[in-house]
Amino acid sequence: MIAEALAGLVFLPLLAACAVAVVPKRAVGVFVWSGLLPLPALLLPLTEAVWREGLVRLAVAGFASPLGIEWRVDALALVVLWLNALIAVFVGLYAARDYPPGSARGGRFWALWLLLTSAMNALLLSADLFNLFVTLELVTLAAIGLLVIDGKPAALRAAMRYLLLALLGSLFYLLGVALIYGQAGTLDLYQAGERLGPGLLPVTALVLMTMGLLVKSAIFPLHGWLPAAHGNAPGPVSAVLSAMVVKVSVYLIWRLWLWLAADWQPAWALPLLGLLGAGAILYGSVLAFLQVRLKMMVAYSTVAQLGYLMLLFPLLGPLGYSAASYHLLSHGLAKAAMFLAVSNILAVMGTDRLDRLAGADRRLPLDTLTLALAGVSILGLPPSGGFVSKWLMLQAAWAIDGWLWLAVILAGGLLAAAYLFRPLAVLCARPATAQAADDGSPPSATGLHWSGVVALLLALGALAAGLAPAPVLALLERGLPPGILP
Amino acid sequence: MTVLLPAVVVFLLLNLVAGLWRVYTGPSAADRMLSALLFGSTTVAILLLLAQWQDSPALRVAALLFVMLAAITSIAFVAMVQGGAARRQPATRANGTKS
Amino acid sequence: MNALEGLAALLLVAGSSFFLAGTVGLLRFPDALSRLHALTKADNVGLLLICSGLGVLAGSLQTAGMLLLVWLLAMLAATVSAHLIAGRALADDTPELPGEQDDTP
Amino acid sequence: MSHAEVWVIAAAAVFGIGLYSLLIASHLLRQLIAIKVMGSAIFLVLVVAAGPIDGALDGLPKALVLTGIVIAISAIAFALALLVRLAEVTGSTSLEDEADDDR
Amino acid sequence: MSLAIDLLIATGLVVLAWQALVGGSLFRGIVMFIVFGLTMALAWARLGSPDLAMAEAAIGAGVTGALLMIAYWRLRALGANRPAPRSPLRARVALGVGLLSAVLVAMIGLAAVGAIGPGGEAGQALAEALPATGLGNPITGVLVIFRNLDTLLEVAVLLAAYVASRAVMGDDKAALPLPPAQDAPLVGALVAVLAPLAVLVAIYLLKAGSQLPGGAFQAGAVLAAGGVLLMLAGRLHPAPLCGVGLRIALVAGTVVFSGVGLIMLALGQPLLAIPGTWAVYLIETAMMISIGATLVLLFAGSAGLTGTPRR
Repeated sequence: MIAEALAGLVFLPLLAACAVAVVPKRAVGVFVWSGLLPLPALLLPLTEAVWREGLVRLAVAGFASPLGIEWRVDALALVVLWLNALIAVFVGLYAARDYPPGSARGGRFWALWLLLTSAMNALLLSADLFNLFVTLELVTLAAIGLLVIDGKPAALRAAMRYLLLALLGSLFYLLGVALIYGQAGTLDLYQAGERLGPGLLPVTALVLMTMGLLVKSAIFPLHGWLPAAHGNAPGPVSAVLSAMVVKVSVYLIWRLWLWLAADWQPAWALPLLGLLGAGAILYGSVLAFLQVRLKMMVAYSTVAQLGYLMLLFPLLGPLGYSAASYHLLSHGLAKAAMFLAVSNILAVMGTDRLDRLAGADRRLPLDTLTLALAGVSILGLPPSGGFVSKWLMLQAAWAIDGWLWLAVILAGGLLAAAYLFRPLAVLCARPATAQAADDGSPPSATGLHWSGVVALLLALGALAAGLAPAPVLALLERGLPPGILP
Repeated sequence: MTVLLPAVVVFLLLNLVAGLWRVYTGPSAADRMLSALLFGSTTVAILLLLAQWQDSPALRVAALLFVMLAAITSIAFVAMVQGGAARRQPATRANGTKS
Repeated sequence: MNALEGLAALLLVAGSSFFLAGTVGLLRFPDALSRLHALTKADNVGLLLICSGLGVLAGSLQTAGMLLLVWLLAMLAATVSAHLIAGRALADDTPELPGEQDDTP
Repeated sequence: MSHAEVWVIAAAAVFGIGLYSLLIASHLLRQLIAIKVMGSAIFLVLVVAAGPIDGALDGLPKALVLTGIVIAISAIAFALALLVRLAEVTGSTSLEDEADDDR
Repeated sequence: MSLAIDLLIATGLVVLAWQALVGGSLFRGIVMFIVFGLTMALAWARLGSPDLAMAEAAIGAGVTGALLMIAYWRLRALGANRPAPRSPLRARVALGVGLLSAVLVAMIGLAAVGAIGPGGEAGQALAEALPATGLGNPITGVLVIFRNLDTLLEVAVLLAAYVASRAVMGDDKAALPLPPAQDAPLVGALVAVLAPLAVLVAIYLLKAGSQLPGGAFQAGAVLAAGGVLLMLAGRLHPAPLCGVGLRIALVAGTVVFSGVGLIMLALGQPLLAIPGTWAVYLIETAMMISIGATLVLLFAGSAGLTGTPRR
């Protein structure tokens, strides 16, 4: 039963994408939803199996790991798989409004959307270093294809920069894989970890692969491409980019440092990675505060929040690990909701420049609420998932007397408050009298469009993550990586 | 024989380098396009010699592949260069098949 | 070094000398057309000699057939390419290649 | 199997030239060629660093390189389509001139 | 003597990389890049892997070179401007970074080569497991049987690249311009010989792929080269709409590979297990068709292909 679920996760969207590319326009909708909607259902048996046994393994094509490729699902992979399924379905429902499956552009959009979902599932399942390279390329190509689907000049330029940097990152990652295969003789991530020792070459390979992945996950100071790409992408695409595509590379960095290099981690590098994270938090937050456009502000907020994921390295321990994993989940939901709300505002108001959005809350009450709720989670205020992860991270920092990290986490929270309250204030401000005068009546609220409801559901999901973290945290506790200091 | 084959390969490689110097520095467009011809013959000879010397028959199929590629590349060169002049005329939307 | 290997060695050396002639022609001849002439003629005969030398060495008819196919195709490709390039070199008013003068970095 | 050091040094030099050109070239086409050339260099290191198995070079990395070559051409083909469209829409073939973006 | 050959090819690679990437006009850079690809194929031949020699020649130099040239031609046809050269400061920095990276990679590579163990465990496992599959060529064995998830996802990458290119293209355009057709009488004769030969060689590579070097990728690339030749000679034209047959060809590789894998799973075998050599040939044929169709369409820069030229 487990093998069918795993196969479905990867092959259902993949075959649906092929079908979407072939069938005539009117039949595209059936294949799109039959490729997306069953994904959460497929995850249920997997969750139950991981809950029971802690780890699910499948040798693809029946060959064991030194020769064949192996799929492994542990707690962390399951959490990110759930996030991917939720984002693919909910943001997919939202995207059906802008790119209806029957439209001319719809066919290409949904083929890429399904390929992206399938590629990310394949990446999260795979335990083979070269297979991770192939899936990472498929994720990058599908994501950039989605980024340029509207053909805006700014999006084209951002996509070109993103593609060049992503290809360069893949080259460094591949060089690392070449070295590891040369030394360990196997490509399986966990087997290679056991075979390699703390020599010069394994550490060099680890550093090379990490550099490549840092470029792809836009961690400060290599974040240059992210704001332009996420800021100029179409609404639903920027949501999936920020919530999932960037996170997947950070997930791989964790896999390398906590599983591959579990017992030969270069200890000197951990604080360095932490400093990168701290830099991202401070730099991203300040830049977010200075932005004129709402989407660019949310994009820089992603740069900042990614910094928290890198804080796992200096705060290595069960607490820090659960905190960072939970932050990955809650930020994904909240950021997707925020980008969808902003996309709605942009669609209705015609612009996302903050100085022209005064009084937008009357016309878009639902989206302003979604923006506020998602902001609560990004900020880390009590009822939300963001609060749980920040609280655990504070405890972890407190436990090891990491005053610097403590200060960075708190400063990040404050700066987030600054750059989130500013747009809310603008949105809810009374519009300048001139604007109200010319169209006579106060702007009427637009109808309750279901795409706004989808964004609200995602924001509520981020809040729900705060109310009931126990099951997820218990699951994460059982699947602790070997790289965690006892 | 096990000495002559590699010797000829080295000799042909030197020929290739000399030929490529002409292709690189050659002033006229035709010189650039000679590289396709050069690779149609010299490299194919090298591959056939390697096939015999390293006793791997698949290299002969590779040589056949090289010859086909050289022919296609030379036609592509001529098309691109001649087409290059298209910039002076307006870029025709349908490609200019002779009616 | 029986007779066959001797013959093969002779053919290989002759082939190499024709390649040398082709390269010297390529470097020394004044303009593109004469270089074209040198390259296509000399190199093809060189390839023929080397292929026949290898055919003698290989000893199997199937390999010899493959070598013959490669050579025939090389000759066909060389003639058509030379024809096209010569046509282009003659008709082309601008001796330079497009993009030559702009030296894009 | 033959003089692995020669190939590794050549691959390193090609990688260096590629990275240099990637940073210096302002025309995107040249940068894409640089990335493809660096990829070939890394494939060379992958095959040579794997080392021989009873004489012949190990077959597995060769299959990986074959996969890598096809992925390289897919990425380059998409990048070229993106570049042509970028040139058509904005008239520029470089990442530098930000002038005509609708800020 | 073999050291002399390797040294010559290795220095050739470095010199050609320099000529392709630094200075001189862009068109000359592309020509030198194609020569670099063919020299790389020679290097693979010297390293004892004809498969890679064919793949590098057909895909690395042939199809990539054709794509670069057509892109260069389209940029000129669009009259795209030439960017200003970079500032000298950046040139010095770039030179420093380039040299540093070359030295680092050389040290890493030499250390890796020096510290070679008894040979990869995976490689030995491959040597032991290969006879059981009835295949002679280890590379095809790895690609289609042992690590077939890589190959499946890689064909999906090619499909994603095509769909993404179509998404970039936008649906308002019939097709990107193509250079004027070269249908001089002699070219017709060459096409009449080369096109069928390309199909013949592709089928041979496919059939031989299980025992001798060859396989779906090289075969697909040879088909694509034939397609490019037909387009340049004016026999094949871009069409605004993608016919159903062509669409099926595009997704054939992914669908057939996944289909066989899932059917085996339904029959109780492990996922993606390949039952026999007949399945290997079925999958390789489908992949060859997909790869060939995708690469030709990427060259054409259009949705579909048609034999009759548009009026």
